[in-house]
Amino acid sequence: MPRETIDLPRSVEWLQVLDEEGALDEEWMPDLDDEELLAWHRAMLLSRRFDERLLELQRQGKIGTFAPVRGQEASQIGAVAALEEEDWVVPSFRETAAAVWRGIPLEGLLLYNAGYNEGGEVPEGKHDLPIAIPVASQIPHAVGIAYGAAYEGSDEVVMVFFGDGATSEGDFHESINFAGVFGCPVVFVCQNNQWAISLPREEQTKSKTLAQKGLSAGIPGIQVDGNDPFAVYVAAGEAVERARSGEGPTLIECVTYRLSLHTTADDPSKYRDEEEVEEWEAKDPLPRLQGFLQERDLLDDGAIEELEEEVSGEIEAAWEAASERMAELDDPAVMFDHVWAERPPELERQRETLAKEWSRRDEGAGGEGEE
Amino acid sequence: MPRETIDLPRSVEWLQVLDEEGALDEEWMPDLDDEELLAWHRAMLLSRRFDERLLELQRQGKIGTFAPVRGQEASQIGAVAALEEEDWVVPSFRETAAAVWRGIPLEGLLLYNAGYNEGGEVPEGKHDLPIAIPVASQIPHAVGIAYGAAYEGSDEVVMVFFGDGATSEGDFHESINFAGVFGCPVVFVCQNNQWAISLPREEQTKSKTLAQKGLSAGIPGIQVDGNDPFAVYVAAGEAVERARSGEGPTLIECVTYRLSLHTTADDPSKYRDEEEVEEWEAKDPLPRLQGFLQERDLLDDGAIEELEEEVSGEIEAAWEAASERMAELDDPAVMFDHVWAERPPELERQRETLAKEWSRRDEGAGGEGEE
Amino acid sequence: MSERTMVEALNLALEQEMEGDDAVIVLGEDVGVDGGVFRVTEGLLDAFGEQRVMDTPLAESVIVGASLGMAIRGLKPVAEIQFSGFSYFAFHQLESHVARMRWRSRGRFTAPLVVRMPYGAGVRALEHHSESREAYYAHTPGLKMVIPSGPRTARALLVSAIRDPDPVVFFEPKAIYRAFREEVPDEEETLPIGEPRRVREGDDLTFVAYGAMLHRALEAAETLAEEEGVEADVIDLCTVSPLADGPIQESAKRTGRVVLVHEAPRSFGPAAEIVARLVEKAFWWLEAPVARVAAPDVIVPYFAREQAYLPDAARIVAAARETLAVEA
Amino acid sequence: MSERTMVEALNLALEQEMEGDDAVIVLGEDVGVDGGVFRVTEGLLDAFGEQRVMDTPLAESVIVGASLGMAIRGLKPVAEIQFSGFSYFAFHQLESHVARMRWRSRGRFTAPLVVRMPYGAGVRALEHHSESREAYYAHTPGLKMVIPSGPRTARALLVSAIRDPDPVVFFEPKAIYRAFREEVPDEEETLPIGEPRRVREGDDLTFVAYGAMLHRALEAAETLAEEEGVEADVIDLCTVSPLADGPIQESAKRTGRVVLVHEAPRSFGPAAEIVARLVEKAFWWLEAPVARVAAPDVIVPYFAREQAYLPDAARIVAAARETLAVEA
Ligand SMILES: Cc1ncc(C[n+]2csc(CCOP(=O)(O)OP(=O)(O)O)c2C)c(N)n1
Ligand SMILES: Cc1ncc(C[n+]2csc(CCOP(=O)(O)OP(=O)(O)O)c2C)c(N)n1
Ligand SMILES: [Mg+2]
Ligand SMILES: [Mg+2]
Repeated sequence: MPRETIDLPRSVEWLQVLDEEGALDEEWMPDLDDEELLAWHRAMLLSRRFDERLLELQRQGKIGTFAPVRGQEASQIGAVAALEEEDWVVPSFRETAAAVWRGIPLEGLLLYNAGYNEGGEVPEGKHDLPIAIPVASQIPHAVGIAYGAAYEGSDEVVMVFFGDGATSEGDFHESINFAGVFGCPVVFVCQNNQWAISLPREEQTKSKTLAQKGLSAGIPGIQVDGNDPFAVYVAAGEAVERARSGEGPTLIECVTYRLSLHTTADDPSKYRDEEEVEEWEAKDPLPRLQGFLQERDLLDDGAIEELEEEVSGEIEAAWEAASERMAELDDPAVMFDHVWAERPPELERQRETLAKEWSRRDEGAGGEGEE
Repeated sequence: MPRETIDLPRSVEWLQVLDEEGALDEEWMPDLDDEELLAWHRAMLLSRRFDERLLELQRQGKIGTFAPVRGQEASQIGAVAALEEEDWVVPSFRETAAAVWRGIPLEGLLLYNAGYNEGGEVPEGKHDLPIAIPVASQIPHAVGIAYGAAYEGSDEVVMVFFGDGATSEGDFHESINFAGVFGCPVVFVCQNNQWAISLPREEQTKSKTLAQKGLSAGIPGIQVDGNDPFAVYVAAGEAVERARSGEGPTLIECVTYRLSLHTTADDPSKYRDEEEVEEWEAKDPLPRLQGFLQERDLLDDGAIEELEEEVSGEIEAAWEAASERMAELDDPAVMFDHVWAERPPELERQRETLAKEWSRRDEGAGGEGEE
Repeated sequence: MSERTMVEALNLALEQEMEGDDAVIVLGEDVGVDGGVFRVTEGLLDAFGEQRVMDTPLAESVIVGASLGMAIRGLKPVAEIQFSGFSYFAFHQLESHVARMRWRSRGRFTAPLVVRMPYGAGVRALEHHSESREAYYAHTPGLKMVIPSGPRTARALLVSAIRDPDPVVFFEPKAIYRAFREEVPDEEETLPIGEPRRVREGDDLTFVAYGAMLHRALEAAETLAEEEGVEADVIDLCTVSPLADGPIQESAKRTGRVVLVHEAPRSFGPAAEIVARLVEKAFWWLEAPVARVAAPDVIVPYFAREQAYLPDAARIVAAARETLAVEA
Repeated sequence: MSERTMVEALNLALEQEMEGDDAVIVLGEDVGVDGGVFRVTEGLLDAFGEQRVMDTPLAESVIVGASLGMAIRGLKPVAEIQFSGFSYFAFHQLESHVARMRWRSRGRFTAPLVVRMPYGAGVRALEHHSESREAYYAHTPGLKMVIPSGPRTARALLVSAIRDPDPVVFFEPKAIYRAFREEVPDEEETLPIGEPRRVREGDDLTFVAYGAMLHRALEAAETLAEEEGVEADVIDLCTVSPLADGPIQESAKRTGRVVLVHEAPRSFGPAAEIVARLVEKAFWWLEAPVARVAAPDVIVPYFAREQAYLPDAARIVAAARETLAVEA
């Protein structure tokens, strides 16, 4: 009777399929055809180059602060690749690679980053929520969408992304617990990129893994090599399958690394060593997947070069389109739109007052020019 | 390399020392002298009778809503008995038994329950926080006090109480994680009384135990029979020792039962069967401890009767004192006190205006009487 | 048509809306088996099952956040927060997401949800159970802040809130949950959100109030009529925000004298906004300073003093007399 | 004496207070190794060690709640919330405990803590990084809500806030964190909390502003002086709550015309309270309706439109002209 260890119903697993040396565990290699593999690679490359272009644009003052995704592409693409189009994605603020895979137009992302609310518009039909900035606060939404989907009898699954830092916020815990209680079809994807701005993973929490936090809510948790797209895909696939078949939520911890800045307002040299970054550069998911495809003769240098050009063309076209659009978006009165379904009378009055003020100034400016 | 179970550094234990049949596990029986044992019993009895008296007073309309502790006395007294006087207790709203042990005057508790702010005053020198009503929200305070105590080099330990329902709130998780990271000397005592108002434990969370939620923060968790004061005391003693020696926090789940109402505004017949209550009546901590003491010849019927009288005298004296005090507390202007250290000018103006209004009415009332 | 308390009227609204629309679901702490700690959701679990009446874990943030998710997915959730004093646990969800999802997604995802909660003092409750902090929500663009004043308006406004395309924070004045009954028609009835109601007519001065305080304002109006033949216009605000000041301006221009009543703390409270709007739009019609009768800037005292804390008819009458005494 | 930016001035205040009193500690996200995302806490970790400069997990509620616990245990914590838009995660701690611990314990346990946070628009930041919702905290009895307007007041007010026996929510106008430098004396300087400052003298009208908006009000005052010889009294509120309206009343009685400026949304914003107080205490001196120049009742737009959203000198001048044009 007295003092004994309680048998907990769940344990936490670790999974890696393609390691940083390129070694593959055939047993766990998912069944993917060449086309799929090349699509993954293309999305990763596009995301990587787009991220680089965003950084450049930010440094030129053409767009504002953003959070680079560099290094986390496998965690994101491996995960969303396990979804169907009608499944839902609930991002935080660093899910550029996931967005690229899901077909969110680059033009919109650029507009958003350039400070236009119009960039936040999610294309009709897409089941992707807009960027959510307050850490962890998007997780409850995913749970609610999942509940709603199940309630309506659809078999949509919801996947929500967040970081290692997010696991310290109450919203994360309330959400996994709620999802556990109601068996909501949701996949919690924690991208443990080792840092929450300047706080390293080990100081964020004393738990050995983040995956084990699932135990707290009685839901399964698994830790995977987040720079290995196949491991992520296998874990995500199992979780999606579980969710879709009514077996409830899963927490996946992707062990990855933020190779770039926290955001463009950040200076990582304040808090981490170049050596650490270099170590992780060696685990970079893009060369890892690219190497695998070259090994398999699915890609050669020529094809990569072509792809690079194609991708860069796509990015430039998006930037041109975004720039044109911005030139047209000169009416600040849009700030009065979509606050409520209809503008209340007092707000309409405020809009009219400000609109008058703005047009008076425009005329004033015009007038000055003419003098 | 590939798929393997991760070895988690902590497991969760179960502990029981004195079971509901009166069987004792000598191996784990703590070293307590007769005086201590009798003091525990007296506190439990006083708490039980006080609780009953409160219920009576509430039913007579003499005090307001309160949360009966009946059934949870062992969880509370076993826990606080492991503390030194200068250690801190951070209660939620059902810790009457803990308060009794800690020497919080019954008169104050009565005043508080009768709706007087003066009842919330903690006697000078006592390291006991006032009642906290928003569920789980007191847990961060305990962590902060613990940090402060360690920072100042004292060896005070903090013990915080909360319920099973509280483990669903974000504040619980943020707090155990924060305490884990900074190694704060705090003992988290979860009184799993099986219900959060009408929600049973199994619907609160899908985790097998509440103790295992500690794993999420990488802190030790243990589950004990919360109606067994010795098991609680042993677990609390170990946790206090760990905290005091700088080894950080512990989560203790006391498996107990709320034998009475959630609060006096509650009607448990809406949501639970009498049978369940009867099952738990059989595990009632008060007869359990009393039987143990009788078995050991530390108590007999005569002594119990005497004690009952003594305890009831103490309660009546407190109620008389509280009633006298209430009769004196007729100035509502106390509502303006202690909001800030000094009353700002506008608040002083408001106080004067209202005070004038009140005295005008009192005169009016007096005047009418004289006519 | 039958006589109902506010609790029964709210229950009727929920039942009928759930009956009429599968998308309407109810969630919160103790709303199912227990029927809600005030019994507002009584009987709904039996009628609609546990998919539609969810007894949730004790976690306000995810209750509100998941409600938003459900709304995005096409449901019309009605979440209950057990007391408004606990809604702050979900404040970031309300401010940062519920109020913004329509705006952030440019109308693509919306938040047609209701967050109901009892508020206000007067029921001898514990700390945190008596607050009146509607101003927090009123100052949050994207939310609607609605407060009924009786069984009939409660029912009609709740129906409108559930059907509203925007998120509504719905404060229920618990002091009058069962204080009186009113005829509440069985058949559907709505009341437009964003429209104050004129509930008494008079030309001598204007009272603006809402929730439980409306009745104290009405009582004051009767006293004034009886004792000095002064007739007050009384406006029931119903929607605190977005504040439609039109009817208040109209009345103020007619009477020139205005007394505002609420049980929220005075400073930075809702009445301040009404004063500001009157100054902006009806300054020249004001014959006396607009008066505020509100709770003081303190925390609601424990219940032995809560009636002293609350504005009552006598204080309203006194303020009115002062206002009337001003020579124009 | 040396020229400092607001960031440097705040850093000086923290450093000197920590130097002078071991009870003062700093905690928050990225305040240690990183020195704070705006560098306000730069160098403190090196100077005082990790016991006193705590890089906390990412969890606002426990940051604030644990700060309260530390304060109860005798420390004087200065918590940083990275942006005011994330303070709502701790709203329940602020409203339900930080603001109430003194009151609940009848003075036995107090909360001499400061919760610092950058607020306001104008730095081309992301969503939730530009809000100005000081009214939430101003409407919360038990809290003090302080907002400096420049390096020197920032330093002096922060020192006062740290020493204050009550909890202070300290909003830092990030738009002017580095916009200009001011002489800030090396030696100790404090500024009383609860006292507005008259920063420009004039008899023709009164401006009341605070934070970054003070400078736009001052700019407007200069324009009016130059272009039409009108001299504005300008009051820097400094403490939004508890609001000390004395100096505002005094000025209003002198000028008869008042323009209030803030970047918070207009409705239910801080200016409404000032209007209400003026109406209550200076009604007969007002020669024109009190004007509010504020942000509209919308969510701060993304940065391409944030300057259009913010009140600027031209809008303030326009409101002043309208106010001045009213015939008394
Ligand atoms: C509630 C909240 N607090 C603080 C911030 C500021 N902030 C933005 S990102 C970030 C760190 C997030 O870390 P993590 O969750 O690991 O995600 P990552 O940035 O590494 O992707 C912080 C503190 C925020 N956005 N939201
Ligand atoms: C934040 C918050 N939400 C809701 C409530 C209302 N409420 C009071 S006690 C309670 C249940 C608490 O359950 P548990 O934590 O198990 O403690 P117990 O009452 O069983 O002692 C609820 C929902 C509250 N006080 N605080
Ligand atoms: Mg991270
Ligand atoms: Mg319980």
